[in-house]
Amino acid sequence: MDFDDTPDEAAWRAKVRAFIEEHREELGRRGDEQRFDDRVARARQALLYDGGLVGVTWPVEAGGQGGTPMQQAIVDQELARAEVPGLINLIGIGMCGPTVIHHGSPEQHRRYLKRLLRADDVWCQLFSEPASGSDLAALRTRAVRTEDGSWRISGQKVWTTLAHLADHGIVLTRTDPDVAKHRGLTMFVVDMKAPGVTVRPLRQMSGGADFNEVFFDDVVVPDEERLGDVGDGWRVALTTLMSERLSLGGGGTEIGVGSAAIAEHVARHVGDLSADRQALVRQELGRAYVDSLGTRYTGYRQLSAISRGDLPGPEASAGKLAGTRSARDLADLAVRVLGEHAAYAVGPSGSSTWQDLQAVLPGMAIAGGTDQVLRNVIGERVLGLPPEPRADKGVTFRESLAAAGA
Amino acid sequence: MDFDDTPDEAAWRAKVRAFIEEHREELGRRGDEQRFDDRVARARQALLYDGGLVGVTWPVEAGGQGGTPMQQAIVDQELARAEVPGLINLIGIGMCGPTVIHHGSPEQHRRYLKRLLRADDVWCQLFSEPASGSDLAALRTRAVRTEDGSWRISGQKVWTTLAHLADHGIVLTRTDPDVAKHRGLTMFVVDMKAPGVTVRPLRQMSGGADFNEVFFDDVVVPDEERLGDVGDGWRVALTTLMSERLSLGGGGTEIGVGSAAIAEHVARHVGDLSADRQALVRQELGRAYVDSLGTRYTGYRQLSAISRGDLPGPEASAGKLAGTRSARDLADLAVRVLGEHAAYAVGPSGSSTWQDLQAVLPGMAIAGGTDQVLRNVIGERVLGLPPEPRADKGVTFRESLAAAGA
Amino acid sequence: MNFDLDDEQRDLAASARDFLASSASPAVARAALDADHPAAAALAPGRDALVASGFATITVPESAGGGGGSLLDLAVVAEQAGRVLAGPSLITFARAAVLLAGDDERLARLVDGSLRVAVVDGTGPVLDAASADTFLTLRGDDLVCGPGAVDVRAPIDPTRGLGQVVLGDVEVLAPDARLRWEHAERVGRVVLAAEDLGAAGRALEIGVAYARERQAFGRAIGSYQAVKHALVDVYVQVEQLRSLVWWAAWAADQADDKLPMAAAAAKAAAATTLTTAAETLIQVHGGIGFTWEHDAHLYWRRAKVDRFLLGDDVAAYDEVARLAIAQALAGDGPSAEAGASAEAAVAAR
Amino acid sequence: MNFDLDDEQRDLAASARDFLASSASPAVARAALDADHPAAAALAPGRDALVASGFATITVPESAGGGGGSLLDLAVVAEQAGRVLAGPSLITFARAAVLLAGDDERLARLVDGSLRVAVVDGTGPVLDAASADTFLTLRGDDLVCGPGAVDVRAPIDPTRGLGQVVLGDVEVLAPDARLRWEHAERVGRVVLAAEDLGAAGRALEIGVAYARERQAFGRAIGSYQAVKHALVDVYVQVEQLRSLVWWAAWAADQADDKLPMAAAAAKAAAATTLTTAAETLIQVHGGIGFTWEHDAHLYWRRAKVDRFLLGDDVAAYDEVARLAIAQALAGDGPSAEAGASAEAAVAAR
Repeated sequence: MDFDDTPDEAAWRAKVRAFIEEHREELGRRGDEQRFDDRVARARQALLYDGGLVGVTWPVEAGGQGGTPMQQAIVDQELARAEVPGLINLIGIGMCGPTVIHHGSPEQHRRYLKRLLRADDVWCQLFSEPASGSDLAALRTRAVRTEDGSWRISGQKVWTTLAHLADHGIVLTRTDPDVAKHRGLTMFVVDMKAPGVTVRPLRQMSGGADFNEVFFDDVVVPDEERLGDVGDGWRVALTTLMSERLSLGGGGTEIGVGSAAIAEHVARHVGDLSADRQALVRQELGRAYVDSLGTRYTGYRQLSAISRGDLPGPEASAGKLAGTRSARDLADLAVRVLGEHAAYAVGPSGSSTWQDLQAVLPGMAIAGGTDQVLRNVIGERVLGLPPEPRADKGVTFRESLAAAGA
Repeated sequence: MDFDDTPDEAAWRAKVRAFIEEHREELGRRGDEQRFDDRVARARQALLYDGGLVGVTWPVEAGGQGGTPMQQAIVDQELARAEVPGLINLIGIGMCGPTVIHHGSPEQHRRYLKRLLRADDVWCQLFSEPASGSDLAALRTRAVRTEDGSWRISGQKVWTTLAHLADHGIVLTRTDPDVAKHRGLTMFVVDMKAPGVTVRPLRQMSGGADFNEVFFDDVVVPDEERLGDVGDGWRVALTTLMSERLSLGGGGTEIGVGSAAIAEHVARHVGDLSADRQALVRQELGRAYVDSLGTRYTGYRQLSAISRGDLPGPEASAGKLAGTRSARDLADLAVRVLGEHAAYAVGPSGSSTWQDLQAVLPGMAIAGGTDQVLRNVIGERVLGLPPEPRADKGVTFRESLAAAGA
Repeated sequence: MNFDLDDEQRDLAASARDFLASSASPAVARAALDADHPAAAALAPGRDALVASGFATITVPESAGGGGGSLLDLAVVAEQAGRVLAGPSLITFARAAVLLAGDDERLARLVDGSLRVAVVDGTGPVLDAASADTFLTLRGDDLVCGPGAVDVRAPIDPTRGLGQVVLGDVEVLAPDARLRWEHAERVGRVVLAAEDLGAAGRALEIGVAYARERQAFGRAIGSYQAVKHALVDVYVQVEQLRSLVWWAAWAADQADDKLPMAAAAAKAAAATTLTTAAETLIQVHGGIGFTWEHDAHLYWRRAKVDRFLLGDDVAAYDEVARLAIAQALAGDGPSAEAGASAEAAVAAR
Repeated sequence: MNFDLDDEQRDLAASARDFLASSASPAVARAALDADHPAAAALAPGRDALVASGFATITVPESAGGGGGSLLDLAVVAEQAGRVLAGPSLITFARAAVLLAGDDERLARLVDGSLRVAVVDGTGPVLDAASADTFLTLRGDDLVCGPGAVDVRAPIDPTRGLGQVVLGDVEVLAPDARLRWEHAERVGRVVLAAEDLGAAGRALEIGVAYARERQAFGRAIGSYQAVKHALVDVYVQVEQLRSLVWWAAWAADQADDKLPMAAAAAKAAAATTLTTAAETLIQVHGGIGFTWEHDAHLYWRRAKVDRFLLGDDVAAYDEVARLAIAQALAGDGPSAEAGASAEAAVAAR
């Protein structure tokens, strides 16, 4: 057991570090003002791509490096260590790209993949809808084939990250309502600048707008942009969702909140409290800190499995499950130690870091799979517990709509 | 709003108190050595019955007082206040008796009811089985009709309180496996001293044996002892279970553990701890204490409803739900403040009160309906949330056995 | 035994509900968050309308023009105010009514709305400072009153009107007023708990309604145990809080010696219950639950702020424990009342 | 990066499992509870068999006849011991091996079984006192050793062999041994956590197996979310505990400076995880789960006792927090390592 790189890994890490070192200023830093400027972000990703640090695990013919998941993990670690902001096209790389690779035509490969990795094009993923959250296959956005063979898409998608910047998206649509709901779906690549596509920011409770609503009003999509067969969209979507898990991959990076950062914050404030309060704060901090250490080292175990060549399984979700609760507790604690300023949104120094974090975390337990859905997945896929009986078995989509009174 | 008795209630309370006062020594005290002696317990109940304090709400023709639920609640309060031990035939009064009243013949009424109230006969309730806990209707004990019209019962029951002392029991049996599981049940009064009845104590994790297993091996029961129609046992059992809830009734008596008693214990020990530990103990005690106050005053609201003449509804279970968790936390705290003795089963003074309590409480969350079942009941009956789809609908009992591989 | 509201109080609740539901709503709170400057955020129903309704000064004696009602009456109204996240808070009026007791001139101005008062505790945020120009506080043991400069900071919950107050020239209203001050603070805690009861109860209602409607995998999400049980746990907490609020209000009206414990317990339970109710409301709604446009976060914001008002939840639990320990050591706790003992607690199982 | 057991350690785990599963079981723990006198309760595998197996003294150097293995090796064995509630504890042997380091004569007697030792902390219960006749303890800063009178009290968990020890004449083994003592205590915490990992993992397995089999309302109870999610929460905790145990054992072997934090974190997580796992095991089983004949309560008893061993969970969480605060103030915490900052923590969302 050791935490050291293998010689190959060490060599790769050195190469990655050298590149980052060389381009340190160009790459920018987390916390920089311009981190929300998408042109800067696209340029950063292009720079990293040209340095061979984007799409590490993608096949060479898809514009990638043909590397290992461990090499990708090392890149992630080094970029995080150097505080380089995240890639703008993370969803494109993690979800859209793999779907195009598996189900797209050679022409689509040529047209899209390299540009995606360089962030010449930004991509988004259009699956969720107002009436279908956890139950993704209940989606209602329709695609109807026209006489010339092209398709017309109408409907509404939500929770679409980056839709306002995106050039392309993959969109899951219903092409046949008269079969069971999983059966009648079809996937397309859609031009986000096409007529009929309207993007509206969706504000979260924290005040930020990390997501969008996207409205499709009779948007024309040529049949060549179909991914997979007509009616096979559910299988195509599963590729997308599996790829998401693979792209997250563990790797010891913490979700949502750095416990060490919070410990620093608490450490700076705990001395101002009464002795009794200090004892109470230490218990809460201790519990959250132990949780976060457990999550971190469990991530290292997953990384070790990746290093051996294993693919991450559903147990990778355990980290998120453990992380969201303790992150919420920690954020509450971080706000509480602000004392008399804890009830305001902004502290006297103008900082709102902890209050913002507090408002972001309830959504973290929902985004990317609610805690309940993750528990079902782990219970069934890891522990082998039986699934719940499905009330929607053997029912067509149209029938299920009628039953729900919709 | 007031916590005072109405004039009628006050008069009744005075009468009850006077009786208890007059018979103070005969009635014994909780904690007396002979509290486990059933002859003493039977004599105590007879004394109370003769004083008009047992079966207060039962009709006069059933041997009761024809009184109100509030009068019964006042009796309960006064007996608790005077530390008089509980009635031995509580299950008989709360569950078996009402079932006989509703579904028994005039002859059964004459034979059983008054003797039950006086504890001349002790009763038990035989519903649960090893393979049917929360899912009561899945029971397997068979009753088969013989040529002379009598029945022969074979099977196994569990969790039977007082079976080892009981003279009679009500037993729920399956008389037809070829209909849906709720349909094929029939209820009987069974003589617990009859040939073929074997009672074995069932030890709990605390070491105590408050329950029994009961084996029926071809036990003959005459048809006159049937309660309700053949195949109507489920409806009869519902009477029993509803009566249980009515007999519990709220009333402000605490379940499982007196928070004030624990506070006293913690108060005696908290001074021995460091200042930091005192602060931590106070947080835990404060939380548990607030919970127990909430439970107590919610009980008073239910009692007020009873005082107005309302019958307690399913929301009465909320008290148990709130109580078991905080009781477990409190018991853990009570053991923890024992300090260096907390890891032993018995303290240096020979007392094992808190360790025993700690070992009893996990079972409290299960006995009388698991917390999960109670949550379903409240969710569906109080909040109006929909039930889960039933996997066993429209299936005969025999088919369900085959499906379960049994 | 009649631990319940009477018909008059039920009527009062209904009319308070009519007034508040038509004059305040979470939507106003949302709009206030969007206001350019926190001090400019509009409250609903707002100080003038609330005073004009008469509900704010229920506990002011009739001799001073008030409602001459009990704290329980006010708690009944406060629950309704909490449901719609009304502002300013009835806490402020309840505390002022206690602090100004006997000062019929000022009380009359509280009733006619010309005295726009808030109560200042130490150096922390002042509830309803944003809509006040006159402040009551304790200096040493003296109750004092005077104008102040208000700095309204960016709010988590804009309906609370929190601001930092620097007092100007004050006059002494009453010397040796510490006991009265503490009583007023406890009365404030009871009203706070009542407002939180309303907010938590409303959050539960919204969650239950959604869980009954929203379908996933062919059935309503409220049929899934994870959702159902979470809502049930909130229901149980809300009903326990209701009992504590009523008990504490009754104690303030009729049993002073029980008020310290009852007020601390109600305050503590309120913080915990509203926090759980608001978190559950968000989680039950899934994606929609953490959007700006949904009301869930407005209840959540109320929870995040209220837990710190009138001493935080930690202080309240600590006080409950200290009182419980003191009662136990003095042998006059509820245990003596109920005749229980440690042995009995175990034997009773 | 290879944060995993190697093949040798996997083989070691398998052979430890073979030995322990055939020589110990919860049934023995149950029988011990039924013994007439606590001191007479039989342990399994018992001190002699455990020593003879060689597993107990894996960490004793080969020069003294031991296994010459790492603490991680011992932790791997301890997990297996915890699964079957074996006694006496490997904690005792691990601490003794550290305390007696350099004293090859005594170490040899530890290995051949003639030195029946237990370690005495202050005046509290002594782990494995029931099967010991020689005791190691700290007097001032001196490590001392000697015989003692043992009073074995009625146990909650009989497999822990707890007793009160009054030391007889002791000899000084090493002066100024405080640092060694503290190191031994931390090593003991790691082994305790490893045993608890085994117990919690086994409790989870039993619960999962039952939830897959047991039917209610026409389907396996493990299909109900209330049961499924409770088991998943235990699974997540067990896997996190496994990571902390491995990390802490690795730190003891190879990174002394990380041991205080790692050992405290593992100890704290072990107490919490085993408590939750055992409670869940009981609840998942319903009625059968709280019977004497079911094994659930034996795991529960282990949890109730282990949380107090080698300092309680509260002390361990406190230590974690103190170390985290100290690291943060010194700027050498994992945050520096990972290049994070408060701003980054938020920006990374």
